[in-house]
Amino acid sequence: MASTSPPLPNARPSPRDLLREQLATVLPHALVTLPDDLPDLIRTADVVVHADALPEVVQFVIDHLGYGLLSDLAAVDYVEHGLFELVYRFYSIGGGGDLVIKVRVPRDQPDVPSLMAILPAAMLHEREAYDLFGIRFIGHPNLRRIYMWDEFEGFPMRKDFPKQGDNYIGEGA
Amino acid sequence: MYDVVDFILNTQLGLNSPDWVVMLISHLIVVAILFAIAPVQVLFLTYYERRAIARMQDRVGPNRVGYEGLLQPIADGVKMFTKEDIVPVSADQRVHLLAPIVTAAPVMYMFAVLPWGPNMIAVDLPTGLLFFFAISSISTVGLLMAGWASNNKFALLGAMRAVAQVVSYEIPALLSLLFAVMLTGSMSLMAIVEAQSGLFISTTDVPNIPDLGLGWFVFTPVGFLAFVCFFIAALAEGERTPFDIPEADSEIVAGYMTEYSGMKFALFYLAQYILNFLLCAITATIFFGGWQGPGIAWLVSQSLSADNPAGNPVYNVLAGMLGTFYLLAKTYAFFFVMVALRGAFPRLRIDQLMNFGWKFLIPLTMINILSAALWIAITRWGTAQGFGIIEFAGEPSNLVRWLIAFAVTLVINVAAYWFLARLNIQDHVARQAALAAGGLAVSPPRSA
Amino acid sequence: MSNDTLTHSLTFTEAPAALTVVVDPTPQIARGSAVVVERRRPKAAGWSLLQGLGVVVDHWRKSFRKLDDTTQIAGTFTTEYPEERLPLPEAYRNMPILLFDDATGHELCTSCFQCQRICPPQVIHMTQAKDPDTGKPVPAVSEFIIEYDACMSCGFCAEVCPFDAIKMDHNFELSTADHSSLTVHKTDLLRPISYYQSIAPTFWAEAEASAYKKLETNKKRRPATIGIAPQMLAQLKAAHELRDDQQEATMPTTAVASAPAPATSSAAPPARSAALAASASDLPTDKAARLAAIRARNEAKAAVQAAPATASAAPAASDGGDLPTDKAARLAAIRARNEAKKAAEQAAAAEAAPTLATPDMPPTDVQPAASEQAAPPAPTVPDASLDEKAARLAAIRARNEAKKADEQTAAAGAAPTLATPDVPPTDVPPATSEQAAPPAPAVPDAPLDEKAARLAAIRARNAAKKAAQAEGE
Amino acid sequence: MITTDELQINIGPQHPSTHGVFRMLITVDGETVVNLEPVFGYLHRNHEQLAEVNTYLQNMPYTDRLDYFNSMANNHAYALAVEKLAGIEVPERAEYIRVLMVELTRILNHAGAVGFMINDMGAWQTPLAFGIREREKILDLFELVSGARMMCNYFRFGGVVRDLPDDFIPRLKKLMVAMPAYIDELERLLRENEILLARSEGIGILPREVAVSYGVTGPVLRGSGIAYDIRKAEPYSIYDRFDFDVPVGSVGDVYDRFLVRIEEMRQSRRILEQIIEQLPDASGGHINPKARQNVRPPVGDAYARIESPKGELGFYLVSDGSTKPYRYKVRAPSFINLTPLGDMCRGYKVADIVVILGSIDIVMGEVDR
Repeated sequence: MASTSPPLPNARPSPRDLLREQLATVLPHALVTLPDDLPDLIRTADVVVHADALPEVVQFVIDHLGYGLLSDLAAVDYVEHGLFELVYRFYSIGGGGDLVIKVRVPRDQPDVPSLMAILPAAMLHEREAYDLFGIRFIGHPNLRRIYMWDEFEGFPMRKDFPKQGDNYIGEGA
Repeated sequence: MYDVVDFILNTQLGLNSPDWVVMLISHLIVVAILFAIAPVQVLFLTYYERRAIARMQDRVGPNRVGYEGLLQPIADGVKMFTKEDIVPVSADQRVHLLAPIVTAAPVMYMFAVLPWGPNMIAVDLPTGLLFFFAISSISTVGLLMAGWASNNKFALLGAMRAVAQVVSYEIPALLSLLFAVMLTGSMSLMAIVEAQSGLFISTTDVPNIPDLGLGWFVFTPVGFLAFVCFFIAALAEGERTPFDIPEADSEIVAGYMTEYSGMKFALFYLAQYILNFLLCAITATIFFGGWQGPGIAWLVSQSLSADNPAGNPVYNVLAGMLGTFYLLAKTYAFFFVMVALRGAFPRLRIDQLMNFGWKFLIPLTMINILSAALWIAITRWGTAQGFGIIEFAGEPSNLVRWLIAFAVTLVINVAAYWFLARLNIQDHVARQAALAAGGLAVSPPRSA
Repeated sequence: MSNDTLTHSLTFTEAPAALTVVVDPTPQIARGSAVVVERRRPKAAGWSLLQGLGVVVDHWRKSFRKLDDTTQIAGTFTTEYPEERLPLPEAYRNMPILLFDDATGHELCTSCFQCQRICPPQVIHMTQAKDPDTGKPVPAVSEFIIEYDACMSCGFCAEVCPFDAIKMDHNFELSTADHSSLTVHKTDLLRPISYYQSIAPTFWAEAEASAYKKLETNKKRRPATIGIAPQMLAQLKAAHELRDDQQEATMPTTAVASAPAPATSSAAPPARSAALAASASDLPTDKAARLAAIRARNEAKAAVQAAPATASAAPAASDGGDLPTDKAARLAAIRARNEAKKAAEQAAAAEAAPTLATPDMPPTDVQPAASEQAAPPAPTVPDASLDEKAARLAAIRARNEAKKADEQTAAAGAAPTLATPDVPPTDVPPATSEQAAPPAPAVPDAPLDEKAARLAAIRARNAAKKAAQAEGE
Repeated sequence: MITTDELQINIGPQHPSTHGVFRMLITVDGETVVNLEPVFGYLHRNHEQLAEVNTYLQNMPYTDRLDYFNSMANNHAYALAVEKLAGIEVPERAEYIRVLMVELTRILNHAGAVGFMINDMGAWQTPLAFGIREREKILDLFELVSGARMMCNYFRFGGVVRDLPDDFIPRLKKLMVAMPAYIDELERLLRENEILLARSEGIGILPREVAVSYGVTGPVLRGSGIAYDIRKAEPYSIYDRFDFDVPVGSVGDVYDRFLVRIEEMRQSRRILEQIIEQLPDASGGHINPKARQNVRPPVGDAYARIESPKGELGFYLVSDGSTKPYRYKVRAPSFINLTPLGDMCRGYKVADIVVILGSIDIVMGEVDR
């Protein structure tokens, strides 16, 4: 039943460049051009897309680049720069490295379209990011708290969440 | 027991007591003994099971309380009885209280018809077998009461499962036992045991073989198939793995016992283990000769009885002891099989259990009844009933008839087993094939 | 986008096209292949069940022999724990301990704060010692606390310690009913190097040279300020005196005479000693026990002379000196209990309140109760290094007896003061005649407050004397 | 016609087969599951927040507590992430030791996972007891090298805590003899067992396309017929030096996952054999880097992942140039593999859902973090 395949020469261009190149032609409005004078912390070489265009980009990545495995969704709170960054990490089940799509949204209005319609894999990832960071995924059918209890106020992974004290047992934060 | 009491009271002491006094005294003694040993049996069974299953898992098992942990069940019992009795607020208090009693009491009655040794039986009911199973199904009411009264979803699910399972499996259990009734012509358990004297061949079939108490029904194809069916059904009745579905701990916590604690829980536990013990004992009684075994026949022939007034009562006692020993040895052997099953297998699902019972076990036992009828016809019937054809080669001996019956029923039973198993598996395999064909087949790694 | 997304489940018809486009759907499997696992069916119905049954019965059969050979998969492998023990590997880490030099008693720790900094749950707290003359910090540690209850046994402290002063212990039997005892202080953390060498010989052999070298350098640099393990203090002193006075007959008497009196001398180490540092600390403990016993006896005698009404004199553990420490301790505790019982019996009539001291207290914490009659001061029990448990048990029992006595004397307005194990009460109220004294509250962090405890003990003793005198009059 | 009603049952958070404090809110029609919703969070301790106030090294023992069955694998993933972030090289011998430990971890995890799954099916602990017996032998080895059986805390950035003791390899070789015997016996006990077949065949099917779209990884994905193994797909450490196969299932049901795990134990043993062979030749170097207590990676982010026994375990780290991570995110396989649970269970019986859950193999320490 077993069949073997010889090792492939790994000659594909890096996924990041491929994506940037193709997006520039197919979905040019999706790409965010970052200014050059960004602080070190939020400077990135990865592809950053507009939040609104995210579903389109993801659909494109799945359909045309073959990166169908949503591996990770990490939210990062850059409190000093006033933005949340969402790091979507895709892999291809054909193997190889990752493909990163970043989305940056302002901290005061963290709305991102949900990927649930395209990729159900985003279900728990998005709930987690909502629970811990308060990022609202528009269109998620079941966007509720996942780790914290439903009555919990605030989003504990935000950098400005008080690290000490407890509202719930009367120790003022 | 009657004989012994009669001997002591009337012969030795010369009291000339009337018959009913002797009867009453002997019954009271028996009842006292039975009620004393039943819980002790349960205690020992729990210890036995835990030690045996531990050994199957390369563990040691309870070995701290007393010598090699023998007092462990006592410690468990003390723990159980001293625990707080918790009744949920929302429970139906009265039914909740009654349920364990309703479950535990009937199983004690079942001891009444169990023959322990030659002439050692509390009541030799002519319908002993029927009594045994009729009484055992009363327990089911207790289970349903427990599940309902607890007002707990798990308990209710467990109770429903228990009732469905026990009721369904009583049918194959009884059907598989019918052959013994047909062969012996009696529902008395004592008669069934007594019919199993001989040596691999019952003396009722072939009267002139040496009586070593080994003419067990299990040595016939009919008896063997009935034994397999009955033992499986007994596992389901006694809620043992792989049919411990009503109390499947990984699914519904503890089934109908979920809301019970302390003494009441212990009663359920007690009922269950007594039932298991009795089912093992009844298996031994009906298929493995009960108290029959080498030496019994001789001891009985020496002992005191109505036919043999010159006998020595010591032999009565010896025969009883040996018979009890044989019965217990067989019972514990079966319990060991139950334990090994528990150690080895996962449990079935409730629908699979029902499928198995209704689609496999019941047809199989039906066919077995046919075999039993054939068996009787071939071994006992002559020209008058149209079975003269067997005697085409002159006057065949009983042994030849027995051998012919053996061959015929063996073929029928094996064919039935094979056919039914195949039929049932086919269903499963068809589904499997559908799975494999249904677009889920693996695309083998494509080479570059 | 509706709730349908949740329920589409297996009828997911529009599979993402990921599997079909651009990239090969299977990974490049170099040096191997994808093997489709074989789904087997049994050869005959029921056969596989018998096979499975065979496996367990086979195990049952083989389990009657015991196997230690890890190449085997059948046979009992159980280690019956309290009787049998698995050998612990050298690398085994449980809780951190501090090391001191066997010969000189010098602690290896220089309070460099490396371990405190690395500790992930932040359970290490240390105070750097100060030069008594100049007040400047010196490379020695004056207090070192590890909260064992929160320690996660990661071993970072032992890894980072540049002086090999902190190591991971092998003793895992630390369970206790007394939570506060898991905040462990320097005295109880210290172990001799020889102990660590015995549990991890090769590890120590690797570290030995550099550790001793660093210790020597440190000693050379600051000769007077290196910390000395308190366990060693008494021994060193005794050895010193022995050298001074060779004619002195026996070691114990010398020791008793010269050992720092725990109650009065401010330099006294608490009698508690860690269980495993026995080699170094047996002697002081022993002495302390004896000393305590003698004192207790004296007190008792005084009380008896003063108050003949209380018929039960307290023959303290006067003969405990000949016994091993733990035995003596247990004996003392049992006696204390007996005394308490007797006292309780008499209390109903005589309204006497017994007083109790418990094993882990500094030995002189004797608190006679304030009452019209002096109660026999119970013998105090020093920490038994080997049989702590038994002693504590006895103490608890004694306490219970005392409680009973308390109940009986409550009517008479006599309030006994009770001490809990391990916790010397820091606040014993002065005895007042014919007035109910409030029971002394036990303070959980008492060990920190040694001085107060000692003070209280002295006060209590004085009170007892006073009461005795009053009784005599 | 009898009217029937649906019943809502909470399975968990205290339930024998939810593998910890996990709750499944199920709606049943009789015994058939109509809907299932997993509820998490009972073991949540904000692990990621905690990591942001610790230094990089201080986080290492906390990763042990994620998936407490596989502390070595967690250590490995975290060490890889920090090494990637800070650009630390690992000596060859240390790499071998790491892979050795992680493959042992895989065996012990699968031995436990198979046992627990069969336990959920109702076996009275025997397969689990056999698994635990083998696991104990491996834990003994872990204790030998790291000093702890479960919370190993053995990996360091750029190496491991200490080299293997002298008696490690002989003991490992003994274990290598017992391991195939154990696996064969397990197969004899269970592989063709009709009850197991009845309970696992066709149960909890996860078709391959659905498996990918749900983002599941590890044995669950491979059981669905996709030969995706990170050790092969994106070889990290020194996995490109070993010959081993990737077992995949053909149907994607519970039985396939069971078989895949058993086969993976065999493959791990193959890797161990190769390690034992190659280890003496590996160049040593400073495998215990004591100097790297205070890693101060440059500003940037890094994601490193390994094929942990339960699936893809990844650590995403963002550094702001200080000694503490600015963001620390765990991509927990147990957690993501629960995504399709509701869909996998719908339509099956109550008894099946615990088996399906068992076949996913979760550890709540990792799910709730």
